[in-house]
Amino acid sequence: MSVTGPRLQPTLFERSRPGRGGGKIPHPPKDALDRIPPAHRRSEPPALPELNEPEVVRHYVNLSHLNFAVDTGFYPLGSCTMKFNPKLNEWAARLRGFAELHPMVPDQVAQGTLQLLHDLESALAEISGMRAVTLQPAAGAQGELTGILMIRAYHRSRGDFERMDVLVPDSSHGTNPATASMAGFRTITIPSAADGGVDIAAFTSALGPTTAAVMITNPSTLGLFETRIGELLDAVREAGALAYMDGANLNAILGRFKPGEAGFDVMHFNVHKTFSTPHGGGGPGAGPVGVGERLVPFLPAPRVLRDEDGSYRLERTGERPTSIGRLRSFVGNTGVLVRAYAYILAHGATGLREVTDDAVLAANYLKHRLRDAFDIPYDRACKHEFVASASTIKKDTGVRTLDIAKRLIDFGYHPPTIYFPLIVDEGMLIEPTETESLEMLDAFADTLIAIADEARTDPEMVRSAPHTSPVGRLDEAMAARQPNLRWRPMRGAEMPCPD
Amino acid sequence: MSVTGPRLQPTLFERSRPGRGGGKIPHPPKDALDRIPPAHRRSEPPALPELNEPEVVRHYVNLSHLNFAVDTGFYPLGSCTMKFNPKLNEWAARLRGFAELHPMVPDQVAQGTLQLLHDLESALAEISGMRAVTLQPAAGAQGELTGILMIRAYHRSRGDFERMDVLVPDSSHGTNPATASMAGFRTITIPSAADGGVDIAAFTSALGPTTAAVMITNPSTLGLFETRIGELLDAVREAGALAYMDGANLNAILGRFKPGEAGFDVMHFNVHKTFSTPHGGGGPGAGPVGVGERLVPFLPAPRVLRDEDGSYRLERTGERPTSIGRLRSFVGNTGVLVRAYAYILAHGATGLREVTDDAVLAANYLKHRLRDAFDIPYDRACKHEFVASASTIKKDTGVRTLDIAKRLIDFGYHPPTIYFPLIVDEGMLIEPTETESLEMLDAFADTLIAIADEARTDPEMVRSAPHTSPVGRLDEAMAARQPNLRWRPMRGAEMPCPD
Amino acid sequence: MPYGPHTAPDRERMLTALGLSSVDELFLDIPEALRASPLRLPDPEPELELATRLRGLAARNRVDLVSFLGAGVYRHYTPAAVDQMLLRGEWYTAYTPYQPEVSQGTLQSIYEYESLIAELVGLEIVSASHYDGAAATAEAALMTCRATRRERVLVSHAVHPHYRETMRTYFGSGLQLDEIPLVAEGPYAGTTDLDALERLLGDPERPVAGVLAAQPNFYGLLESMSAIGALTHAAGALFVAVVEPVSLAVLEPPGVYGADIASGEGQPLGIAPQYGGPYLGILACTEPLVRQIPGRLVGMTTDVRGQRAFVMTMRAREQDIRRDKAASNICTNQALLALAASIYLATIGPHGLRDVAANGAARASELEAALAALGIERLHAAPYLNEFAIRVPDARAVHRRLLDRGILGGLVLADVEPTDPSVADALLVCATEITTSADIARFATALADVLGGRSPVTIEAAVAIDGSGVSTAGRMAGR
Amino acid sequence: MPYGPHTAPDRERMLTALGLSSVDELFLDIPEALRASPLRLPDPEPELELATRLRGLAARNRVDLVSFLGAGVYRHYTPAAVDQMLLRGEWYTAYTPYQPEVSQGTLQSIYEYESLIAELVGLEIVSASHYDGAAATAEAALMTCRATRRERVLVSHAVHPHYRETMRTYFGSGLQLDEIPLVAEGPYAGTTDLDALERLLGDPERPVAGVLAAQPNFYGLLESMSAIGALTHAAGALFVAVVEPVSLAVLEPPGVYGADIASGEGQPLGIAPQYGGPYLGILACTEPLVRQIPGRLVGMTTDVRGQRAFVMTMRAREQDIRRDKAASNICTNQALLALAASIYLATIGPHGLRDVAANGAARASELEAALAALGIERLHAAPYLNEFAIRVPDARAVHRRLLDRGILGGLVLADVEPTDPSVADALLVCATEITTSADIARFATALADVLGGRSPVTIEAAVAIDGSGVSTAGRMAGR
Ligand SMILES: Cc1ncc(COP(=O)(O)O)c(C=O)c1O
Ligand SMILES: Cc1ncc(COP(=O)(O)O)c(C=O)c1O
Repeated sequence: MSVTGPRLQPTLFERSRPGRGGGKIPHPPKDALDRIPPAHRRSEPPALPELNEPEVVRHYVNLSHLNFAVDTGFYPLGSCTMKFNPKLNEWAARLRGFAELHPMVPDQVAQGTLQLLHDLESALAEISGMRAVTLQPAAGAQGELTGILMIRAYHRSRGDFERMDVLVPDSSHGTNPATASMAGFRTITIPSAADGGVDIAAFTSALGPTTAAVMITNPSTLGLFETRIGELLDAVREAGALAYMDGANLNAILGRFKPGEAGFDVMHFNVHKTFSTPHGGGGPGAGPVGVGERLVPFLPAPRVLRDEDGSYRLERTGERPTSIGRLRSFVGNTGVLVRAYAYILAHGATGLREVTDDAVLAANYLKHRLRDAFDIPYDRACKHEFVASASTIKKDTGVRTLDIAKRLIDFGYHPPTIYFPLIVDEGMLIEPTETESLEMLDAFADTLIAIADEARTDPEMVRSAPHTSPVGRLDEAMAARQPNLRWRPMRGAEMPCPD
Repeated sequence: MSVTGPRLQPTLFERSRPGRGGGKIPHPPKDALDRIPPAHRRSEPPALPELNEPEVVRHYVNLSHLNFAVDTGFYPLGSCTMKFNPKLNEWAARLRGFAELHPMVPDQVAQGTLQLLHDLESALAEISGMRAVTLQPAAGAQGELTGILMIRAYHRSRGDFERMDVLVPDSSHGTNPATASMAGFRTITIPSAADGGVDIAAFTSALGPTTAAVMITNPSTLGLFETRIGELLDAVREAGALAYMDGANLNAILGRFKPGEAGFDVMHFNVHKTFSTPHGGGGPGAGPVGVGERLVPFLPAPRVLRDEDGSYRLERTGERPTSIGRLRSFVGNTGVLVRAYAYILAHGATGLREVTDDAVLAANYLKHRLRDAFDIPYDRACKHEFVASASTIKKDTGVRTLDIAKRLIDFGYHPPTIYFPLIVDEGMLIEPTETESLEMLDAFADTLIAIADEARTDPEMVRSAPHTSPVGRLDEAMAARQPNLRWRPMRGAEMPCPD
Repeated sequence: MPYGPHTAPDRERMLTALGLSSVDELFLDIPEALRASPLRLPDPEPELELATRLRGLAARNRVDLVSFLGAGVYRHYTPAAVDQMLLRGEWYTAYTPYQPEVSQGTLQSIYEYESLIAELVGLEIVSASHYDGAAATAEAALMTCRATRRERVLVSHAVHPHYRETMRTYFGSGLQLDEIPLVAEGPYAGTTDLDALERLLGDPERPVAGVLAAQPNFYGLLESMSAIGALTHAAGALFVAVVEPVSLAVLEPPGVYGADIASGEGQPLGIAPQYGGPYLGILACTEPLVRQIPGRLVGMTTDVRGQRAFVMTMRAREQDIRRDKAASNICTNQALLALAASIYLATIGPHGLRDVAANGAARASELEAALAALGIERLHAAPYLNEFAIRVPDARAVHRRLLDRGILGGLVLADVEPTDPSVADALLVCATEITTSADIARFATALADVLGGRSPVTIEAAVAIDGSGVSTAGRMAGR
Repeated sequence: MPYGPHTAPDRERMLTALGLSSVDELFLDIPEALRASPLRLPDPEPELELATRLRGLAARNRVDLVSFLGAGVYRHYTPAAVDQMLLRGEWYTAYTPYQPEVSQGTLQSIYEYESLIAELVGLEIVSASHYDGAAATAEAALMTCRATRRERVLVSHAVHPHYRETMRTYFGSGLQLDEIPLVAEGPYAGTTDLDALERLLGDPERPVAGVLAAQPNFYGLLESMSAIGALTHAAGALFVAVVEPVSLAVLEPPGVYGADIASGEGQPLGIAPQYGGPYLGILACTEPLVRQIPGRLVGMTTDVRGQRAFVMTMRAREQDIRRDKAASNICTNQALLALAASIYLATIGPHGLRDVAANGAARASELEAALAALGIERLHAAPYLNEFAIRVPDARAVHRRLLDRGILGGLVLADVEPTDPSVADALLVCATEITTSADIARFATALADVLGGRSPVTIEAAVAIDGSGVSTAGRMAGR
């Protein structure tokens, strides 16, 4: 009943009535399960909800109305590249030939998908300047793990067991250090310099014979291109370490910078950012990894190969013993990769470069529009995103970045990413992407500026925002203190069901 | 941005910017149109809006949020049978084999669709007790025209040119008299009796040698079964006229009453009511017509035939000269008919009867729940819908049915049909359908009763409703007085564009 | 019941409230003698089985043919966004927007539809919507009678045969319909005969209400619409142009050449062929005719809060208000298809629409050339846009043999005009933006083969041109 | 740019505001020597061409085979409502629900997912979500090490080979992974060897953190999970059950037989095979392990207005807060697939899910009987649900020749276990509710033919059984 505003919904369980539903699956023969020994049988059926199709539909349609999405409005969530999700790609991924293909069929049955994957690998290699690409990792973080495990295998293959350190800048995404730990490495954090770049002195002094790798996000999570990247890479090479590039921010450098050409040994792509595929409420994604010559032998198995006769095949089990192995079952998040392939072909070389140019232009324009109302901690040309800060506003009025973010909701905008990267005081990371119009950028800037004014004239209004959303600010402390992580029948007053 | 409530949207034209869009269709050769003489060429391109896909998507997603729909809430719009629209049917109609079939292909290319249409005709004949069915009419009103033209052709075929009158009850739908006029007949309106049925005396006295047909809606638009239907049909037969049944209310009698068995000569189906297919904002529908023996020769062309060898074909041009001809191009609203076929097979014999039983039970239950708070003008067992009236409330408080309807919006319900049929004072026609749960029926009844109370305690609140919808009551007089029926660039103040 | 929510206890509770013991008691008002015999229909079919059955039936239709069939229904590429927007449940099973406060989505979309079509046809008033091109054209003819209070309408023989048949059916009520013959020979063969029109208009005893002609006409040819319009207006009649909407991206619109009314089939605007419907009947007219136009009109107004809003208006023309005096009996229309057409137009834009039309024209030229290389000539000489008739001896047999080779060689004109000797040996063929050079080469090769001649292009070469291995048949959706 | 809004004047305006003359000036921070070489990629492809290309590639995959392949990915019927709900743009391109005020749709759906899976597995805590069954299982193994502070994990050889390979990769960091062998002969052949397990657990030098076994196991066999659990717990280790969710409609759930953790592949819950993903990694545990479980958790709470609401919680386990101390590096997950699974479960209901599982079991029995009639025996004797291995001489060649006949005869076990002689001549075959009697008859006929025997059922008879003319291959969606 969202036409009078979205309404909170009862859970599926509260909507359930015994005996409702059915009509989807034929009834099995009565003796269907007689073969199964009673000891293996479930005594009570799972208490799943019983609903009919109309109720399921209303449930999910009405729930969907409780979400902010790119399809409904501007979503400048920094670091997440919330660009438009082309509808052709959804259509393509649902083509029967793609959707219904089982992952363990013989290669000859899967030539269409294999060719697509092979071509996509080539395109990503070209975009990144890398020698080869694996499409297997399911997300950026798994791509990082893949990369770091390959680096580990590389050092070991050379008999070098000493290198146990991974250097990461303090502005890096949490997945970088977490990945290093998962792969059994020690994380060494490098502070940022005043200009937002890596502190080169701290960096070189941390480098040494125990350094396995450095992980650099470029452009950084501050939206800044690492101008001293040449020096950095030279130092890494000299130290015998390898250079990992976190490519999550690739949207800022398509056609402008190829990490492989610059000397990075390995990088991951966030397909679900740069190449638009949907990350609905948290995923899915795909985190392909590109490698330079030295790491090719260690790529995960199976790779997609093109045989002499032009046919495609997967590597067979055990075909390449130097491989680090597999990171998951099957070949990759193929459904996501189909979308990425469509995205890349729709744009072509000129279009991809335009993506970057427009994304960077939009970010710089927006930064420019906000410079009087907010602090801009790193005030140089940004790439696809930039950090603004409400530091001064907070000092003057007590209104925090969190409040400003919540207040944006009242005006129909999704807030930017806030308090990330952690190194900026009262920071908000704003990423407009290339698919938002100039009208939208201006309207957003006007609103943010108006909120900055409001913080001075009516701070309480900002501090108590949002006012128009279906729920207000949440009691997160209670959620953590008395965790309620699954539905159980509950008494009315305790946690009332919205009607 | 509907998560903070649906917002009014600028028009497509206001969103347009010169130079936006593209990327869908390859560019044609430069000389593509050189062949076309300049005199035939358009000098100025049509001023269609220029948008990119993201904006088109936001436009339509946000517009869709401004609609009430069965997928979001209860829609008891009497006479419209707003039942749930099964999602399988949408899938089926989009199967390439159905969707991409050109209507003028040779029969051998279209065997799947032809078989489906043939089987659907049989099923509708069985449901209605009629001898044969045409699927050609695009909607109920076109079905009526088809039926009345066949009746005309029948009388003429017998050399009877005198019969120029069509009798319709005063409670009938507007399409009945309008159809009679379109076919060149004179409409004679028959009053209703006190019990809501046709006034049998008035009816028989109007019948005579100039009567071509009577059109009876059964159950009537009051939701009442015509108990004297046997007598009526006898009288019609005696007078040499034919009996047309408006089958729009078939949802009330599936498996309970077959018009053909009872003696009707012809009837139409409102496929988009009884068989669920979507009537999005006004259509599409399908209005198949079933006929008894006497009218078979006059059915529109082409019919769908099954040949001896089991293959299907369309009648050839001119194959059956007695036909009244065609009502439209091609064979019918096939995409709608695919959905109806799926609906009928999903239900089968038992399911269709259950549809009716549940629809009728729900309507009677709801009537019962409302009897203390509202007037119930015809208080006997209703069929799938019933009329309640705010006559007493209006007398007591000045609050009208219109006000109550608008107030329902604030509580998340679509209002019933109001002031129809015209013969009931302050009437509201309520049709719950069989796909609404008992919880929903009760909640709706509670709300209507609460509004009736509110009319007495706070009439202004009701009279000024709705309060929570994206727009309030409209200035319909201005719309008619200064018609603005298409977009033209306009000055800001005059008709401001929502942001 | 597959979609019903009622459990046995639910039903019990309702019956108890009503004081009944069985639902049968609610049907006692049906006279016993007239109660239905049992329904002889199968048992309910679970969705899994039903989906399998439906897929099986769909698979029996052959949609993978290389097709050159148009004849009033055109196969275009529909961008994927169109259907995904259309599939949103908020549009569906919402009847007439009786309650504008909760129907602004539908109402605004209809207003936009009216505006988009108005731009295309160059007329002010657009009704939303009619059943299809044929029904809309019949309504247009009836409009001319109401507006002029005359009873005779002239229709060019080159208007789509289905439209003419439909008009004849609708005119069963006593109005008169005469056909304007076509020029038989020479450069204007196949177009409306202006001299004949002038003669038909000249009968003082039988004044003409309206004249209908199609642009492009059924044979794909371009008519002299302004000349037809001038003759029509000189006789005090109204001029109805039957148009194809995609062509209006490049062809002079009815509003410019003086039509009073435009009608046509909206199917080419993003709507799948679906073996005949649901389509979209386009009907538009000049401002003075606004009270005569049947069908729904949505206008812009304001609400009590001063906001801009949309509402159905001028309803006094419609059957639910006017009953037997209504402009038409139309009630349920094709609103969802009007929405589809709007989304298509919004997605493809003016330049896209022009490219669609121009690509069709270019492919049609290419087709003409490929056929000419085989010695197959056009039946007519007048200019065409993207469809034309060709002269083929024993057309029906040739068509059948092409089909054996996976090619749908257009329309056998004798099938729709069995009594017209001038089209006895002719096929009507068409190209659109989804036609590929490979399709054309395959057609030419197969035709050469069928006619016993030699093929000018080998199939291998042809397929190489496209490269994808997917013929026209695979190029429609996005849907 | 196909999706970009910026016109040349828009760009101009922005550059002017920035005081720049070209966008190149915004890239001067890239050292000149390191600027990219030109992108060697094709020109932008219009949607019509691109859609044709994609359709062509999809058509090169052969999905119309009659298939008996499972091996961890199962082909089920997905009701049409599931994908139509999933396709709604409101779910898409919405990242992590950082702002709960405008993400209640996603947050409530995740909470419901957690609740639904909790019911299926009989455990309290469910994380939403992991990449796939293999990655979730590897995370489960790592969890046991964190929780017990031990470094050695035992995994049954009958856990899916891909999962074992994945664990090996994840364990590259120094943890130890040992395999529990299977019983070689007798009624329990093919299941986890309990004696061997006991021995492996008994090594006091190398204490075990966790034991992993699959139910049904990779060969489709049912394991004695309670016995494995008892041995595991006796050694102070945690027990991880690797499960298949549809089977849990009828099989005893991990919570009942004492598993501490359950992991598995959620693909069978309404998710298309898609040649490998995106799927859904299921991971669940008992309440005491809640601080060890990686991945997202959503809980119920209230808002400042006193309304019930949902929010991400216990985030201190996650990488964005804890960085190198996090429970895992997982960030982007498979949330949209968790939503798909929830919609599937809500649509199909508990009885529907049971029917899916039971139909699979019934069809598998039928398949076993049909093969037995040809003299083809199962490789193992232990009970199975809907998948089993058969002994076929020269399995790889037979498989290939079946393919020539349009049949996908399951999995050649030697392809995934090339060094295991016990599966050298074996195929792993499976049936689900979409398998028809006609499919089974076609398989048997073809197999008889390939093996040079005689066919027990003719193909004609087989097709008649189904009637629709659509094989299994046509029975998956509703999608
Ligand atoms: C800079 C950076 N690195 C890595 C990641 C991790 O990628 P994913 O979320 O796909 O695992 C992200 C995204 O969240 C990121 O922004
Ligand atoms: C009783 C009755 N008769 C006829 C009709 C006309 O049907 P349609 O709207 O399909 O033309 C309707 C529906 O609107 C109706 O309710």
